[in-house]
Amino acid sequence: MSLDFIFGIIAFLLTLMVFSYLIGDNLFFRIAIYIFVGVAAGYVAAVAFRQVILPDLLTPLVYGSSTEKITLAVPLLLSGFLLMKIIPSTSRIGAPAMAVLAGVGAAVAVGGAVTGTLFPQIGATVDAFASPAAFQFVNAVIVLVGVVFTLIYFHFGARTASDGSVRRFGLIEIGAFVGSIFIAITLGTLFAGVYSAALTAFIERLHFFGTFFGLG
Amino acid sequence: MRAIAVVLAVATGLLVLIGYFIPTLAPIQSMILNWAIILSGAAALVGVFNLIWVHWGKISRREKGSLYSAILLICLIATLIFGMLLGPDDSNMRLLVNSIIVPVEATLMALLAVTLVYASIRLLRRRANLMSVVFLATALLLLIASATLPFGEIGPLNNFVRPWFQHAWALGGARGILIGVALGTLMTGLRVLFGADRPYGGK
Amino acid sequence: MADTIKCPVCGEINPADLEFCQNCQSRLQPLTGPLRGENAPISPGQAPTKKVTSELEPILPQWLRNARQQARRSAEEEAARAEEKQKTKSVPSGPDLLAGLASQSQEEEEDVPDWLANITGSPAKKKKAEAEDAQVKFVELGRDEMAEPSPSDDENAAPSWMTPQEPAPERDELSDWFKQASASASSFDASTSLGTAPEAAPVESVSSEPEPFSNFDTSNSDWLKPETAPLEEASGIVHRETPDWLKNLDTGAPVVPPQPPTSNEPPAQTQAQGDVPDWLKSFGAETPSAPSAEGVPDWLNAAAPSREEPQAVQPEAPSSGETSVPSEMPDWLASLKPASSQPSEPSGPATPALTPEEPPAKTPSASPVFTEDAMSSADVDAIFSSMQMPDWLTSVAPSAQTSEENLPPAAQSEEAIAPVELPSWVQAMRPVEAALPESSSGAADSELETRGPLAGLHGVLPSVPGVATPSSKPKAHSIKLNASEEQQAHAALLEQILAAETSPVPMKAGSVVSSQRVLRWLITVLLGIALAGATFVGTQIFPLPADVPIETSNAIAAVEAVPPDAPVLVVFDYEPSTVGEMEASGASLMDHLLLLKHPRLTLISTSATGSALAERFMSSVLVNRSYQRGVQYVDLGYLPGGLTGVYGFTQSPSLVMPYDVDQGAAWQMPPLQNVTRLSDFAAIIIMTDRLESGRVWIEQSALTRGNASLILISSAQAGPMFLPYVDAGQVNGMVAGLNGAAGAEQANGGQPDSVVRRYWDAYSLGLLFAVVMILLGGLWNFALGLRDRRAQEGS
Amino acid sequence: MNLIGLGLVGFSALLLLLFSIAKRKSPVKLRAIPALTRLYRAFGLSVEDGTRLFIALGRESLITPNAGAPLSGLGMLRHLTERTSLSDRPPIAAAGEASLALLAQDTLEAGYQAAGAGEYYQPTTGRLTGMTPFSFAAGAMPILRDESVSASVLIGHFGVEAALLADAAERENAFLVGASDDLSSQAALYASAPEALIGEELFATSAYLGATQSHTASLTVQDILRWLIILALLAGAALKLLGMI
Repeated sequence: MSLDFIFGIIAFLLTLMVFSYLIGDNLFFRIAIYIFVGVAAGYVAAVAFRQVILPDLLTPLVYGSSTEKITLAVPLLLSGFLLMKIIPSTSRIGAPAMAVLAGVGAAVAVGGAVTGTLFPQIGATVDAFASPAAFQFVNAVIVLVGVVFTLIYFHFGARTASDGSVRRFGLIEIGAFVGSIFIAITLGTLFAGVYSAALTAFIERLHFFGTFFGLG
Repeated sequence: MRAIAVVLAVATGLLVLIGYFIPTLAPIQSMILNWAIILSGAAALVGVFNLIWVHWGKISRREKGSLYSAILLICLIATLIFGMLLGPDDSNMRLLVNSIIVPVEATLMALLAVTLVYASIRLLRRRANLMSVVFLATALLLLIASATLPFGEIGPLNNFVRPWFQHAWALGGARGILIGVALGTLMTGLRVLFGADRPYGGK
Repeated sequence: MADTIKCPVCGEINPADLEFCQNCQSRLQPLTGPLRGENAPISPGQAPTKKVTSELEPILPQWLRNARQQARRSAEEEAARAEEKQKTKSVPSGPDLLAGLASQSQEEEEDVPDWLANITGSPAKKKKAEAEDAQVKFVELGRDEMAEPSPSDDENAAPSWMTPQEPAPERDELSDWFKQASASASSFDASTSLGTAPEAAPVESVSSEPEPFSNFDTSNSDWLKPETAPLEEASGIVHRETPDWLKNLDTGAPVVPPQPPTSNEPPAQTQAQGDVPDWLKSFGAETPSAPSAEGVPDWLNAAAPSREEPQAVQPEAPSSGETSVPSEMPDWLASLKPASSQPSEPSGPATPALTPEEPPAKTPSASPVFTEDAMSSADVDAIFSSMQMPDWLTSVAPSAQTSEENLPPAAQSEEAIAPVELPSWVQAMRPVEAALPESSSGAADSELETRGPLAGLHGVLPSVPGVATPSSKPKAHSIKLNASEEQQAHAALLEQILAAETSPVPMKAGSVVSSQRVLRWLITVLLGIALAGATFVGTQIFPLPADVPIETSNAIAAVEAVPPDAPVLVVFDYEPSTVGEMEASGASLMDHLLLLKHPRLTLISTSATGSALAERFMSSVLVNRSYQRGVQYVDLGYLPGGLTGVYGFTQSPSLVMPYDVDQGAAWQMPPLQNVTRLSDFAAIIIMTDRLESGRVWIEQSALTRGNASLILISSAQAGPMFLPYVDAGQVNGMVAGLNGAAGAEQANGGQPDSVVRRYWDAYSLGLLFAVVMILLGGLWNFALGLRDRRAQEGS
Repeated sequence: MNLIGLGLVGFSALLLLLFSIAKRKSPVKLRAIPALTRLYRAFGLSVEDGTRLFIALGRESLITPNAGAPLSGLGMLRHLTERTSLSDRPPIAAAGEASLALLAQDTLEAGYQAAGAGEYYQPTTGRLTGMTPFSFAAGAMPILRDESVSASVLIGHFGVEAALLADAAERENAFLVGASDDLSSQAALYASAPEALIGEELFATSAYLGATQSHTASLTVQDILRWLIILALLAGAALKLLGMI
């Protein structure tokens, strides 16, 4: 009995156990997902050690140049602080390391938002009007209207109305209503795509069953 | 320690941020980003120990579901040990991925096919408003336009309506959402860089 | 004697000759005077000392001896006359409250002189009745308020504790003593008795004693039954016949005292003794203390007689000008003084000092507390109802309510307000009943508080006419909340919020939960059958879309533009969850590429599991192309760091990822020959299921990829989001999901065993199934949702 | 373009500082977001009936452009912890990425300390339930079922796996609000979650749940930038049509 066949049976059983969730939460589903969570966590940790810590930190510290060693002293120290978080009593020592991660993450988020989303999306919306084709122009107008009213939909500022309720300015409310329609169309379109992906996964699992039993 | 953390967060964050716009600071930005990558790798190890700690506690306290925690710990530790020794690219480790991670994840994704249909049916019960109606109508239109019938395609739907919605109608809302998310991300990041929000602890 | 008397209760100025206040009807004239010298009162329970006066005769002067003999003779004649009267006249049995003294008074009447006989007139009864009613009402209403006594009150008010009062030996002594007193009556100086107030205290004290009984339903209280039976009988006698001496009180005119025969003693005696339990005979004081038997000290019971005996001399109330009474006050009568320390001046009676006899007066104070609470305090009711109460306590409330209902409307209306204004626990603290005897007797010089927490205390507030008037109704206090409209609106809003917060959230009915489960099962079964049938049977009745999406056509064109044997970078950036879709989506295009151009592939992944998925793709989807790792393709493995890693790789790929998954020098391997930069690749194919990761590659590679074409193989869930990049030209082409793969398969020849072809029937069936289910189920739930909304709006 | 980007960031930071420091005559009024209103009520009810709150922060690494969503989730977690740390069952935060889980622990601890209940903090309330997207969701599903969770918040970067958590919450009749910056996830959550926050609303949770002035100032600045972007879009489209750019 080959190793592939054994793992094939394991894959089949796990698939069956997870599918049992459609009937309801049960023992087999729990066992399957706990096995899955454990294996996935162990695998990702192994990847992090073998492909991040080892090549980017430990190896250069041993075999790297002095410049590399000096440069890596900071992450080595911060990593040491971070490992202190394993023990709850010493977890506070890891605060500087977490602060670096949070600060870098915030900076990457800000930079990515400006250079990766705001400018490209605004530019693409405007550039669509460069096309001379009528249909493209109509599409560009639809996209522009959709973007503008969707942005208006998210407007947060409001004021107290005469009846005591907190509402936005009348025109903004109208624009927000139009924006909500565009948002609904967008989410509906994406939902169709999500369902298509899930349906394809379902079909793939069925084909796996068919292959396992020699069907189809 | 808290004050040092704030200083480190603001200093490293500002250096990385400025590096996006001032090319001369790009090397410093790259160096700090490499530090962050290493730290995220170390955090993964700490996270695994955190996972072990949580489930070991459940087992030691004999809480409900400690059997599952034991199963998880066995699988986790075994995979971690073999993964570190053999490496994640070892054929046996890949076999492990293909026989456990892939089937379970793919099946969980497959469950969504049922879950999403069920949720769509229940949507108008939860939120019977125009937005939900438009949402479902669009979804149904796109689903029909994505399929074919035994006697052939549903002409205009497949060839015109579907592409038009994807290229125009859905695009406007999507861009608006993405721009809005970018604005929110910008403000959230700036609050962290100013030290107003300190997810790493402190006041 | 002063011309005016200030009412000690209400402060009203009254003429000195009035006995009762014109305003509050409180007694103004003290009924008892001080007892001094040898007449000093005996202490409670102390028996009068027996005086054998015959032994002193020899030493007496002749005139006195003659007088004594005359007195004996006259006494014998009177006794004989009394016997004759007894035959023709029924025995006058006093009212139950005097039952104990009836025989005694009759005994006294043997030798009682006229002045003493005159005091047994109806006025005395009237005063007693008024005072008694006042006290009963006070107890019931919680304040000194005159009201019509209810029959039940009258009965319950009967001081049955009086019945066993007279010890027989004392009576004998008294008779002897009275003989002497009557004999020496003329020798007393009248001046000594002038101004001495009639002894009303005993009467008041007597009338105040019924308080505990007036509020207890003796028929319900088990603990009272043993004693109430005889008491009720005694009271019955009272109502049947009123003794002459009481009748005479009605007419203030002095009447010739009847000569009650001594023979009427025994019947009264037998009746009293026959009705009263033995323990009661022997120790009558226990009766009044019985209601408060719990916690009442023994000395309290012992003190009772001292307050009862004065009843015997109650007929002396009207000051007849007789002077012999005070001087010849018998010892037993003298014992009254402590019980009712009376001032000598009725106009300004001194505040009675606390005497050992006052605590006994507190004994009844327990009963009004119970009755008041039972009547007016819902809190105490709640407490009592929630706790195990003794029978005697549970029987209190009903009787109290009974007496309450018997009140006249006016009294009830006032009653309805007054008790509520005072917390029950404060009422329980009031020494009202203890203090009232003095108050009603006018013994208090200072103001007596009869309301509120200070009730029963003297001198705590100045005596100002019109203030604290017992008969005046309490000021009407507005019970309306003093709040502005806005405050009330806010309060209402808060109330609504609290009501919403605290309103029980109805749990989903089991039927609803089960219906959801059934719906899930129904969807699972129908979808499973449809997909499994199409999959396992392998039908191909649903044609692939003939029309190829524009982005897919562009992707095919970009692939066909790749030079033969050119290096191509393939990025595996999807999760295992979408492996089925991604492999199906990329299979046709990749197969088309490998089939046409035989490119040298370089695989890299930006997800931890991507490397394994890449190998899976090569070993399963492209198995027919028999690509070997290290020969036709190289696997660089996992590129960590997300955006940063991609950025670094796009800048200098050979530095960031120098080794392949087998730790070999990747850039020295055949697939990467002459490749050092990103722009050296002929094409970059990104297989991704997420917009973010795909966008990173698009944006980061834009400046460094040169002329390399960028092709996206995307999941259907992210495909629409990549379209802007395709339209903007940042991406040369894209294959999104199974629909895109179908178009790519058209270009690939539409092979029947291709992945997309094998999936398509089940895929189309699944889509149509979802459309039908969502349409029908959605409409049904839409109707239910509208119904729920109407129901909520209605509620 | 770099200078424009830097200018935009600087301008945004300046506005944020001004509105954070400036003392307003009247508090900022924000439009009603029903999902957040119900979420606020669900928090109160869960504290009253002694049930638990569950906050899922997503599975995105912090050093990616999508770090904004999890950072916003951490901000909400902080305010939530300060208010519910003394409840019978303290809130549980779960993450699908290690560094995010550690930050969640730090945030929880800081929240407990701010509430004066630092000694009650338990590190196990900040959990790493899985290290891949679906393993994170699969690891979080038992929490919804086994730890008497009555209200859940999914706030961060999620994929479609968020729909599994929403379904698990519905099976337990638990209240759930879904908020993700991923469009596909938003589509799935809109259909499957009892309440869903769309796009930018994700970043307003802290301000709506009673956070500091800097959070409301952020929304004010976002509104200002929003209208500037709208003007830029309209002007850019007009200029593009006219061929001036």
